[in-house]
Amino acid sequence: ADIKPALVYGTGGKFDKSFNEAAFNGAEKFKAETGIEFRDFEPTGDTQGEQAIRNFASKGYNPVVAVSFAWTSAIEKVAAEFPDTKFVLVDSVVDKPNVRSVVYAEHEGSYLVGVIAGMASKTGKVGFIGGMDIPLIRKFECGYEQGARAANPKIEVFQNMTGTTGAAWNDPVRGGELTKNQIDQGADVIYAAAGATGLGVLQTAADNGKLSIGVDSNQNHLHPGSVLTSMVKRVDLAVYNAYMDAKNDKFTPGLQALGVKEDGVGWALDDNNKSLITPEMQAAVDKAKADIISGAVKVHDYMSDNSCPK
Amino acid sequence: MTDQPAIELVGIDKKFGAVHANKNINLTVAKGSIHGIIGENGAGKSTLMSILYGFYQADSGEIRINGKPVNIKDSQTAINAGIGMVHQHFMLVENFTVLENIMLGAEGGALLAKGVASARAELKRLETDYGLDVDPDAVIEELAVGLQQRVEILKAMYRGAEILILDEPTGVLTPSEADHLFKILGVLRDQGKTVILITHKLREIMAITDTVSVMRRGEMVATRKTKETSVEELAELMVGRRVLLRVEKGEASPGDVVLSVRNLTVKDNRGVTMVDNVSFDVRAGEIVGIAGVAGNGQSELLEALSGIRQPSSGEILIDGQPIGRASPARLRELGLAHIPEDRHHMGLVLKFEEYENAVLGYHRDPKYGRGFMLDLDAMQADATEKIEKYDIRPPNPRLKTANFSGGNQQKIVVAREIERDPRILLIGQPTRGVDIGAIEFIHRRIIDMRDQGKALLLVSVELDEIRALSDRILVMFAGHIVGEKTAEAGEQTLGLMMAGIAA
Amino acid sequence: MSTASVSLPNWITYGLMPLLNLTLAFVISGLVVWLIGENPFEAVKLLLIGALGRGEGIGFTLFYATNFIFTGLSVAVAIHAGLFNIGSEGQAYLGGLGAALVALALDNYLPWYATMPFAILGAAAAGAAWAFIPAWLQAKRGSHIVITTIMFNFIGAALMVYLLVNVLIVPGKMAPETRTFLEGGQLPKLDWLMELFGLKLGAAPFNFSFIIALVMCVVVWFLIWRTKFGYEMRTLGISPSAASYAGIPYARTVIITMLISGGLAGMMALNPVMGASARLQVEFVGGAGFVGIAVSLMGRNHPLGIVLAALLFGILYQGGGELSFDMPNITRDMIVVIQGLVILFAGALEFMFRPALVRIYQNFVKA
Amino acid sequence: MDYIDILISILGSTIRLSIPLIFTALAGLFSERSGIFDIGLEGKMLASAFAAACVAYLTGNAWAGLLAGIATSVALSLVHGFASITNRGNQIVSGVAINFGAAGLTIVLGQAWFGQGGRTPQLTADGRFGEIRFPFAAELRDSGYLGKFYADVISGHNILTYMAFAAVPISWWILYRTRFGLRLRAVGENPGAVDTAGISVSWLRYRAVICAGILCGFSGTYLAIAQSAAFIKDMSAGKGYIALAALIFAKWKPVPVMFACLLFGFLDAFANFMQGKSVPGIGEVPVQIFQALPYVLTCILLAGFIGVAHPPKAGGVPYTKER
Ligand SMILES: Nc1ncnc2c1ncn2[C@@H]1O[C@H](COP(=O)(O)OP(=O)(O)OP(=O)(O)O)[C@@H](O)[C@H]1O
Ligand SMILES: Nc1ncnc2c1ncn2[C@@H]1O[C@H](COP(=O)(O)OP(=O)(O)OP(=O)(O)O)[C@@H](O)[C@H]1O
Ligand SMILES: [Mg+2]
Ligand SMILES: [Mg+2]
Repeated sequence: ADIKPALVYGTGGKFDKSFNEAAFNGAEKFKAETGIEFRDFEPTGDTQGEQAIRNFASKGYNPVVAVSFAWTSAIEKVAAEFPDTKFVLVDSVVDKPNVRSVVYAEHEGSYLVGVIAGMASKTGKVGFIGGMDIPLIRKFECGYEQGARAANPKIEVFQNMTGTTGAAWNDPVRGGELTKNQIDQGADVIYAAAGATGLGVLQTAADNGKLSIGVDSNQNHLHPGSVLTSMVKRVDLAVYNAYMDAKNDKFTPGLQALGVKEDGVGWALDDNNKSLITPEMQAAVDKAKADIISGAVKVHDYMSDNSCPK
Repeated sequence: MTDQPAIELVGIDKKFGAVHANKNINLTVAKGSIHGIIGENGAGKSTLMSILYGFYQADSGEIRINGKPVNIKDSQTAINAGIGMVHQHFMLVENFTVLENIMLGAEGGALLAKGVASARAELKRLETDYGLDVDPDAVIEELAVGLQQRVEILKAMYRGAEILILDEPTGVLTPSEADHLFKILGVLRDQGKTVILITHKLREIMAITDTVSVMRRGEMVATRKTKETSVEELAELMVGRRVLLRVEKGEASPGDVVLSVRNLTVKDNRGVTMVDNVSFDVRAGEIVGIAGVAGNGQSELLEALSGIRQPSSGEILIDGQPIGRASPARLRELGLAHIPEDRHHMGLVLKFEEYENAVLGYHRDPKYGRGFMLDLDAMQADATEKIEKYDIRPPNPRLKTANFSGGNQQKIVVAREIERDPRILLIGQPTRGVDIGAIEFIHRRIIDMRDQGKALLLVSVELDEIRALSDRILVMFAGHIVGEKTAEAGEQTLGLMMAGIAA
Repeated sequence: MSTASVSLPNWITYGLMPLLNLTLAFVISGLVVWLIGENPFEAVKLLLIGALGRGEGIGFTLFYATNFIFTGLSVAVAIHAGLFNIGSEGQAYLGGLGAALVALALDNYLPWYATMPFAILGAAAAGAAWAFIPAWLQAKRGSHIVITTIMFNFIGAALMVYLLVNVLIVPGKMAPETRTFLEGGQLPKLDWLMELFGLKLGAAPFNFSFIIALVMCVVVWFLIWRTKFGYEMRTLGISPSAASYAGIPYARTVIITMLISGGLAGMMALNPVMGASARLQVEFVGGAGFVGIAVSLMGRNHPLGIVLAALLFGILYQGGGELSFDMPNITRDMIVVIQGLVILFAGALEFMFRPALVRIYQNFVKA
Repeated sequence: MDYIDILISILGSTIRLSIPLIFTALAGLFSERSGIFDIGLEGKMLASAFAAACVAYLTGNAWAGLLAGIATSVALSLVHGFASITNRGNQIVSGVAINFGAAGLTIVLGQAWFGQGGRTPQLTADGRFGEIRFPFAAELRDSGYLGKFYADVISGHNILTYMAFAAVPISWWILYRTRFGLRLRAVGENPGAVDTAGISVSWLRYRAVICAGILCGFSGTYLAIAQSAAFIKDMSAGKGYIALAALIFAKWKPVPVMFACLLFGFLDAFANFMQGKSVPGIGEVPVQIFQALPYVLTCILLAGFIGVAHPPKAGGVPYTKER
């Protein structure tokens, strides 16, 4: 069918080398394959999201993909106003007949990079820096901690959240300071799940000769030799699939949960971090992945009960 | 004294917006002389001298120094041309030391260290040469006004001034301090320096100047050799017609004590005691005048009596009842009205329309609106009435107050306070900056009030005014009342008392 | 000759001069647009169409304008008493707390029109409370109100974030915000008003608080020019020494004025919190408090001027949003730039053209 | 990790977080001491951070970035000067305008040029001011606390950090030991005295705001290309106001300014450290308390409960001779 796809990013901006860029890449891929143009919008503040989503819908764009949990209530409202438009919400759930909600098993992906971190750490201490302190980010942390512990039962895991409001996604300076704190406390691998704040984390780790782990997109290239790996979250797939399904009249509303099994989350290996990943790590993480898929390992999801087993 | 002019001003003209402060002024000042400039408040004296000093720029005209035309575009040019000026309002940095103030602008190099030593040495020299001694390390705000003025003079001398302008230097000085100043000026003249002295005190002019020029309403009306003129002539030139020195008034018939002051002590904003343990009474039907050099506590006394400033001890009684910490509003209710010394800062809100000022302080009166409302019609009607009665011009209650002339502004204040028919009236400098016609009118009203049996307290720095109006005169010096006299007391006696010399 | 004291006719002072200043601000904004590589004229067209082209756009424009009317009035009231309240931002933020608590408490039991009076009181009281401490510090301890209100903006932001994150948040939800108010805690949309003009409101959150804002304009006008307290405020604002001579109590006048100012700022919260999103969110004020400074300056501290200036800024906000949608190269932050320029030229450089105008005018009058 | 290690870690962090405050507060010091209130410090810091990041990215040279940062900030100072000195406009309003302009323009231009949500591209090591390791720092680190202090608190910062600490005595020296400083302090107290001494009030004040511009340029540059490796929108995040608070807290004096900034930096560092940790008996201390503390302290100071802070007398008042 003829479609007019639209994409509303989270507030980090399109080229954030992370979450939003992944969404952009998915849309670009769709465009390259089908030749169908898409419109996108980068809100730079929380208030602009709803207006952009509504704008797209009212101008006949369909489907409208909104990435970031920040647009949950916006989608809730606008989807009700435009029942004939298909909406896709990434990272959060809205229960409406014309909304597809795509969520990821970030705890599983985090578990995998946790395993690598646990093995790579020489000090037996690893760190985690989250963005805004919300259950979603706790979920990353909890999976990571479980993975690290699986690799090294005696591992110590530091964790910090950058803040409690949206600004926490955009505060590399504080991210860097928190990283420095963790390094001072002995951490030598630090995982950032903090949007643009993570850039400060990766930078500080690189400045101090420590390892870091990127998130969402493959961030290995940012500081080759210092970024141990990245927990990739295939937001690109969500966007790409949404457009493709709509084009092929196969769009389905409802919840889509993408985990390790669906290749929705995973870890990144490329030329930039090849030398950092030992064959043992590779073997261990491959096994972990297989175990998760098979159900032999069950990674606890923080959001299922708002707690993390110690 | 030579005949070579040190300064020639040719056709100086200056407007401040609507105010034509200097109109085509010509003035020649001989080298090595003391040249006096007199004129009423607002005549344009300060403006003219500030132009010479480069503080203001003239709209047109020429300045010649030692015969050569100089374009004085800022004070630096003036200083370089050998001009120094002591401003009417001191131009000192209050939290700096004397030394820092003197060095400011003449530091002798980009770094201070070098200049400090030579400045100290130079100060020492000036001190011995002219008797201008002051501690170089004292902080200005801790110095008495007289000493602050000395610092201003030192500033000018330090910069090597050949021509020294002093703008009303004696307004803040006691007579003995003034005498000391005149001695210094004499020494300067003897050394060939030129002095320009602004004042409106004719006695000072007669005492020390060689030449005197008179300004009136922005114009230079005359220049005379001091020896060839008289106080009478100067006074007439100043105000433009014969001065009525006496106000016609009958005998006072004082009644009960209405206002009394017991052991009152008042401090100013800096915590300095300005009124020190003062007691006196004012009876119904009399005018008590407070004479004194400005700055001896009169202002603070008035502020305390009118409730604007809280006294630090002592009490004020109205009809024998202590008023406690009554506010100005409460005192108005008790029948006390107040014509403040400074109409621009206190008596009027210049940006208000006339009718709004006509109720200032009485705006909560139900007459001007019930409850929390204002009744603009009632206010305007009331203002129109007073405008007629006091012949305020232009007769327009909707005109912005700033657009009235000084005399008319004063009439607005006087009308407002007198028309309340108060039992007690405090009056500060009632005719400052007011023309002769208005002076007579205001004096008349004051006498009428007395004759109606009101209690009046008059504060003025014009001794003539005090003597013309008061039934009893209290002299204030350094916060104390140093004595009481009647209007018959001689000017000499009162002057000495004002200087704190005799009681 | 100095031109400062030459008076000019009102149409120049209140018409031509602001117009010139505004024009200059827009010309420079146009340059920025051009620098980015877009056509400024096209941008203006899109902006105006976005703000005024459709009923929904107008609805949004009026929604934003409502915020600015409140904050503009807040700033203006304080200025009349000579106080520079740059804490409207924080006072409005706290006002949201007042409004939200009322809505959360009553929405279950009362219809909106019964909740509203309490919400107005709650918002105003909370805003006023936040203005009280700086006011008290100014009145009694002489602390510069500009500085203390700046400080209180930050303290208020920290407090509100703490409350939203730790106390008011719906357990299990990610966003730090309260639950959505029920109907009884929401202010109704003004669709009927738009329909009078044959316009469709659509999704625009234009709501009843606009009417409250207009009522407050009248109230403020009345307060300043028709009441004894207003007279005292103005006296104090123009001449503190005359005020003390007139027996106008300084501390009381300062504190009451700031309470009114803070209350007006607090009432601004009604619009976004109860009128639009029906919940209290972080940073919902979004700079409207600071825009109030510009609005008040441009409106010459007069309610009528404030309404006009608020409309202008409403157009900028809404039109700017639409513009950034159609010209993705220009982000919505362009309106922040324009705001800055308007504040600069209409505020700080208010009299830049005055000397020139005086000269031209005098020549003209002479001729 | 024992307490001393923690302390050293926090001190290191304190220094890093104080630097932008020190530069900015000193900037405010020059401006306000000359009688020009400057609440546009925030905007200047932000704009110079942006300029520094852009130019450092384009040239790959940190020093070029610094120059650009300074130039931008000085340009904004001149705008402030033009409004408040030449046009005698309201200084607060002008400062607010600059803050708005900088906040908007950095995002608009950044987004238009780089499309990274208002961010500038990540810088490589060349485009940044890297850490300077003092001799023997690494060796001494393990030789006891003093060595550790030397290695982690004294050594290991970038050049701008050391410049900030140098700027404090230099500012003091300029203010109290030079002709310019004497005049600058005088003009903030009584411009009339300066004018009648034959010194141009306007030019003097312009020079003071230019000094403020230069110092703000350093602070913005530090934020973007020393502390971080890119410009991020709103990265000044209220630091300009904290610096203003520090300036008041220090009663407009250079050396106390440094200590006030260190105190406020320490609060920030301590908040980072405390984040997620719970204090026995109290539980987790909300970070907001630490965030609000500098402002609360400043208000308490302003209230006169800890000494009185007298701002320069002529501060905020445009100089007019002719009414
Ligand atoms: N800076 C100024 N701006 C506007 N008008 C001024 C200014 N200075 C003086 N004027 C006006 O110019 C006129 C002359 O003032 P000036 O100060 O020269 O008088 P003066 O003779 O020195 O009076 P006084 O004896 O009171 O000192 C007055 O009307 C005054 O109001
Ligand atoms: N600050 C001001 N703003 C506007 N106009 C003023 C101002 N000061 C004076 N004027 C105008 O200049 C005129 C002259 O004022 P000034 O005070 O010198 O009057 P005057 O001639 O001394 O009158 P009077 O003898 O009554 O004092 C006034 O009539 C008034 O219209
Ligand atoms: Mg004079
Ligand atoms: Mg006059």
